[in-house]
Amino acid sequence: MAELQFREALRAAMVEEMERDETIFLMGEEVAEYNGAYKVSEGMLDQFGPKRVIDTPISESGFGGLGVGAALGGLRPIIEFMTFNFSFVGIDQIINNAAKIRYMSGGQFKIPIVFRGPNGAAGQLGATHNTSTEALYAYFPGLKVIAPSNPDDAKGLLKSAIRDDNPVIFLESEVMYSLTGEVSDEADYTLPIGKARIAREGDDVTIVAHSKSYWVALKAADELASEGISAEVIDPRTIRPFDFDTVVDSVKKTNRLVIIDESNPFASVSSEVAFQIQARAFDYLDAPIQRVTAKDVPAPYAKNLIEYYMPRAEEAVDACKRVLYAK
Amino acid sequence: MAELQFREALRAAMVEEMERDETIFLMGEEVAEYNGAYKVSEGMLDQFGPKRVIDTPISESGFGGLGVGAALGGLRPIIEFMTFNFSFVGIDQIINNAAKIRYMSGGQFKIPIVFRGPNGAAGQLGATHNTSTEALYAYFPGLKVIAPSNPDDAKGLLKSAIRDDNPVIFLESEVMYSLTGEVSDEADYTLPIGKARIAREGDDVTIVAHSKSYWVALKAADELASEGISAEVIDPRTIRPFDFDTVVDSVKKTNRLVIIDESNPFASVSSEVAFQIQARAFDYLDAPIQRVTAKDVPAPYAKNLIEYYMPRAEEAVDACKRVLYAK
Amino acid sequence: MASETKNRNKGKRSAARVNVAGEENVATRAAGNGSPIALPDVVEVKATFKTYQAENYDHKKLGLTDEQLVDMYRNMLLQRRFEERAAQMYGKQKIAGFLHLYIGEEAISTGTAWAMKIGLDSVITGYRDHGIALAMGVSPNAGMAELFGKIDGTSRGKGGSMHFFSAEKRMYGGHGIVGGHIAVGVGLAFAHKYKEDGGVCMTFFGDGAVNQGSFHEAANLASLYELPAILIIENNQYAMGTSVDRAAAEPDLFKQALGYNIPASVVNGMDMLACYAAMKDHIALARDNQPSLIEMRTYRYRGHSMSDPQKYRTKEEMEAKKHDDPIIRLKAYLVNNKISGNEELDRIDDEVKQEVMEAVDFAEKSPVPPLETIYEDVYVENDYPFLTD
Amino acid sequence: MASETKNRNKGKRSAARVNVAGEENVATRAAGNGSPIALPDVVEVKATFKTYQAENYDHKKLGLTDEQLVDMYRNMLLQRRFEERAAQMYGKQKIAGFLHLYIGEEAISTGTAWAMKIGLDSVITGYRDHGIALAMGVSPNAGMAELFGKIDGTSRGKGGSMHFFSAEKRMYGGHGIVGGHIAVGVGLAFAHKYKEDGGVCMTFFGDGAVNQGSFHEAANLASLYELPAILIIENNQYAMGTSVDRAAAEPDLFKQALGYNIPASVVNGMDMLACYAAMKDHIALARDNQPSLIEMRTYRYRGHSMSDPQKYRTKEEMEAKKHDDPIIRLKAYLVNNKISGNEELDRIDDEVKQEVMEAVDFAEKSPVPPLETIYEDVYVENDYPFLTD
Ligand SMILES: Cc1ncc(C[n+]2csc(CCOP(=O)(O)OP(=O)(O)O)c2C)c(N)n1
Ligand SMILES: Cc1ncc(C[n+]2csc(CCOP(=O)(O)OP(=O)(O)O)c2C)c(N)n1
Ligand SMILES: [Mg+2]
Ligand SMILES: [Mg+2]
Repeated sequence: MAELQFREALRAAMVEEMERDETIFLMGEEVAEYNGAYKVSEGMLDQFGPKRVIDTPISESGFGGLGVGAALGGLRPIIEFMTFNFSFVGIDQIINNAAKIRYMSGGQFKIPIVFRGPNGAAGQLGATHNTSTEALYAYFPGLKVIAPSNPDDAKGLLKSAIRDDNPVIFLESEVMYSLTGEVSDEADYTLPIGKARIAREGDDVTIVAHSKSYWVALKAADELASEGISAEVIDPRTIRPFDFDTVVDSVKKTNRLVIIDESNPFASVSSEVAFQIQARAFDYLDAPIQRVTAKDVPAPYAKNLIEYYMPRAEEAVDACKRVLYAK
Repeated sequence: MAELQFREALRAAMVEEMERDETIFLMGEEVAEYNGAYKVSEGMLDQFGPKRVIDTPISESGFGGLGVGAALGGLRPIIEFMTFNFSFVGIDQIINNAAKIRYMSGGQFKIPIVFRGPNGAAGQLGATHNTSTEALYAYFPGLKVIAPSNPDDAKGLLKSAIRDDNPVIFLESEVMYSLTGEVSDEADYTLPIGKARIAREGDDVTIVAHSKSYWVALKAADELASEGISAEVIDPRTIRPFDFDTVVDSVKKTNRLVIIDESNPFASVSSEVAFQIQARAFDYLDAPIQRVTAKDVPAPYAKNLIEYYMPRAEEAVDACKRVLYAK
Repeated sequence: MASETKNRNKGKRSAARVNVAGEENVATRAAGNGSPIALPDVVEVKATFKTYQAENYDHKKLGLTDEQLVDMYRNMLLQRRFEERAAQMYGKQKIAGFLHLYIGEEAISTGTAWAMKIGLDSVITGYRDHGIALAMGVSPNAGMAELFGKIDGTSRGKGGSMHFFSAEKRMYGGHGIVGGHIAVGVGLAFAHKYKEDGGVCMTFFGDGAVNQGSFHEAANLASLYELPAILIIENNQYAMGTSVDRAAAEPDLFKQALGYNIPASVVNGMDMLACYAAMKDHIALARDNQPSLIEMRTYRYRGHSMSDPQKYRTKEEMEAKKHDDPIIRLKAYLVNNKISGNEELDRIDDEVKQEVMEAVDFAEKSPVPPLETIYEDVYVENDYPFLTD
Repeated sequence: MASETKNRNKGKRSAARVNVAGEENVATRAAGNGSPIALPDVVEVKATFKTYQAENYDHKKLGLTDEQLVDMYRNMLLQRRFEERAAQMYGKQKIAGFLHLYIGEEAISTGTAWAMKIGLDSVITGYRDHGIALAMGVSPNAGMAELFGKIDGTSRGKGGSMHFFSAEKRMYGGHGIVGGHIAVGVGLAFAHKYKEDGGVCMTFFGDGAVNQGSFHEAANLASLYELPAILIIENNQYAMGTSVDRAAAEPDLFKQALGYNIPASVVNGMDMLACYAAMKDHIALARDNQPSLIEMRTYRYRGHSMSDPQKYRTKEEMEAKKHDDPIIRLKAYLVNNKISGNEELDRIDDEVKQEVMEAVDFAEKSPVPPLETIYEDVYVENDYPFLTD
């Protein structure tokens, strides 16, 4: 096991896969000469050269579509969005082309492409630079959506995403790039797409949280533990397909569910998890499913407001106590 | 009361409002000289002239953004998307500009704009032309989202949308444009945004369904009635803000909820309704909330497949029987 | 590295550039990143564009044999008869949804199919896709079955009229979002260059699509990366009911090339030999990694789709255009040059009509897709856990 | 009606058109919707573009008084000192997020502010927005308070550096999505024309934004509808770490005008008088509903944002550019022409520094936004039922 930053784990995944497979290339704004806006691709231009590590103009629709065409043409593109906030100007390429061409062609083509980059809130950047996109992309059949919370999952899942023959949306986070963690250095380390991870076992309440929210969940679980409440924390890791079975099994044990999702609330991933669990484990639920999300407003700039906007551990603790009728 | 087609009701709403207020204009592809791809704006160019009824190039991002700027500049644009499938190339203008500029400016500006056009499936058009967008737009605070099911609501709500000082997404349907119904000819007929309509009273099960799905719900309710099951049908009419209170009151009576939503299932409006109702009426629910949605796949072309893809009354009847444990 | 990347981006452009307004670049941008000081008193831009006119080409000089020319005539006729029959079947409700006919534009598809290397080169187009698919050799049976929504269709009944695809022919669709496929075509060209397989990609789109930002981004990328890409505007004068001059501030669409530093030509799209000549020349440029733009001036004889009152054009205009019919023009060429005679050409027409009738029978007999196929072709794997609640 | 619409679209264009490659339109498009037959042997396009060079203008001839010129100097200095101080406060973590400095580009903002009618005309720009806001009269206090995220900020602390707005000055932001605001600016111009209030809209964006499709669509709409719109490219040579020639296949960005049939100029953006002269001329065109494009050649002295190693440019290049400093240039002009002296100019600098220090105090003292304000300014009404579960 090596101790790696999140960004280093992502880079290792890309580098290892690009060494294995000549058809993989990385394309995006500032990924080559600048070594990546957030240094994820640092050194990759030097190693692979300008044929495979390619800077683009600010044309998300253009290079997003170029990636889809390159995938149709037999390559395996990794398209980096500097952040997924900027994917909205190119979203048509993802939802109408990447997600649907295979279906519309009756399965004649596969589209092995990964769209990756930071997703969600990243502090005092204002409303246009803090959008959580997981629910929007997971809505579309034809796509897979992955949102890891730690370096090890990031590496194992990105390698799987790059090898996957379907279009994959891979969601990272600026504020997690410097997060360090143990990463398997197993020769060919991949993790299965669509399998949740029980990060912490517990009996009293189940907390489901992905990406950054996972860390909020752990903090809440610690606080609850100090009060004698044992929380089970599940990191779904993949949003589409979502591993509902693991959550159902946990709820059958705890009979209570709290979801932490830093997205805005309406029709978010938390909504879908709630629907599925009440549908699949209704008789096991001793309390309504509760959730903690970002506030139902655009993201503000001011420090105190953006902190208040984001899901906080106290809120998660309160939610857990509510479902435990401990408050 | 006059008997009007859905398209005539929409036209009447626009015409009446444009007669009241000089700052309102209609802009979109083929809205003027062609009289509207679906004839919604028929005759409006003749009545209001080219200054106020304006054809555009195929540039959804361009004229969507132009509309936002015109609204900031003191006008009240009605922007027609030929269908909302095409709004994806302009979606950044809606979610990053229309929805957020007021917030990012600290409330210095209002953006009174309506984006309207057909939404959702419209038959054998294939995957790119059958997307339901309500969940995607309702996700974003700053927007309002309306999806009426009949000519009377269409007129009353479109007039309210045009008068609203916030950006409004107004979702119609190609396949409902020719649907006729009684429409109030009350001088100044408006309906409140955010109020659901109890379309049919019942005691055994609550069915929530908007837009086209509302008619599926009515059909199911008839079939259930013939079997002695009394369903209450609620048409939310507005998706954001959603009138959850009306649904909660109904569920307190019926103790059972089925949602029909022709969207793809993951993180759809049905998911949010399920979360909210289980959270607000948990103790009243005698069965898990069930839903009927489009299949979790892109929309196919073949007649038999697209019919199978869409929510059908039989499926709704089955779902109601499931929540009634009558099956 | 920096320079290397630069080279990739700028490489042989200057060498390959022809007919483009590139000369002043140096004048207005000093070495490196343009010291803003270095401005001449006035900047002049000059550019010339090649045109390919009607009644101007000799098939032999273009390297086409008499036999090939007759085959090309048959091919144009096949597209015409296929669509006439499809329109009839639409009337009988055998076909539903949108049906966009290519009738009048067949010179472009056939000229292209004979100028390219089918199986190596790639083609992608919009929803008006029957013509190019048939020109490239997609079988009328599979095409008609797709229109009927049957399992033996090109897309197993999942795509319909707007979504013809053929992996075998490298026909990449068939796309419904105006402008949405242009960058995909540039990506196909990118793959050809990356794999060094010698292929090029031809991307077709309408005059209306030029006004989409996606065209602008794709053209810039094709030029910046020097891709074997040919962007072909099928200017049939209208986008639905909107004439070019009501949608494009610069209605000379080929001038878009000036913004991307690529060569462009204007072609009479109603003359098959002109189309063939132009495609030959531009494919040659593309094989040398010189991207380019073509404006094909053509005309749509039918309505935009099946429900189009066509109030936006006069009977006179439509009558006048009939004289440009590319099939009649080629027929005249064949007869006048004694390459063929009315008798043979009528026989060909009968054979083509027969072929299309058989396609209708085939489509009729083909089964509808089994319901379980609705979950196929979404993902590559067959065990994807679809949501069913 | 048809013709009426046509008129609105085509109206006075031909009359107003200057310096544009419009001449050949007729040659390649016959009457009506271009019979494709009417093609000349070869199409030639000619266009000339006006340039506005450095050290080339006399303020009196431009109609500026000595007093005005000194005020403009003060204004440029205010922007410079405000941002130098903001950078310092960022280091002290009083400011967070992105902070994009305009330092080096002040000639454009000040030239614009004096050429326009503030309060009537509209301005919209990207996230590099401090300069133009201060130039238009937004108070340094409100600006600094916004950077500090305080309630007395221009956006009540909700917007931050990238989102300065002023309804009073008609400064419409401050936008973070590259290219996303260009069409919004065209819409502001649309509103001016619709209301016939005589105003025009100036839309500023970077060299990198030109590669976004949104630029292409907005430029076409501005020209097609003949709007009082000026599209101004602030070409500071780089988009983050990408030089213009690595992103734009045609690095002479002003040539984009050829695709939209509008006049364009190239301006030395490091010379305030050149910027003022250009803005004056283009604003005059816009008042006559003639949309146009300007390429301002300028230079960004600082990094893209606060964390930028700037490996993409050499120390030498940056040193060389220092000689172009628009503030130093204007200072020299003031002194050489005896309009002012070093003494007065130093006093002005002290006053400006003082003003900025007071802005910092003001920002420090201003309260943070009360938490309940998070739900304000989302919707116009105050009783919107936000989701709280
Ligand atoms: C993004 C988008 N906007 C609108 C439409 C609706 N639409 C379909 S075809 C068409 C006209 C396209 O005209 P053109 O590009 O000239 O192609 P043609 O039909 O003439 O071959 C429009 C507006 C669409 N399919 N996609
Ligand atoms: C659509 C979009 N893509 C990417 C970004 C990230 N980004 C912010 S500024 C910038 C560079 C813009 O350069 P330019 O347009 O030249 O303006 P400048 O910063 O030089 O003033 C990029 C890529 C963004 N904000 N929006
Ligand atoms: Mg056309
Ligand atoms: Mg720049």
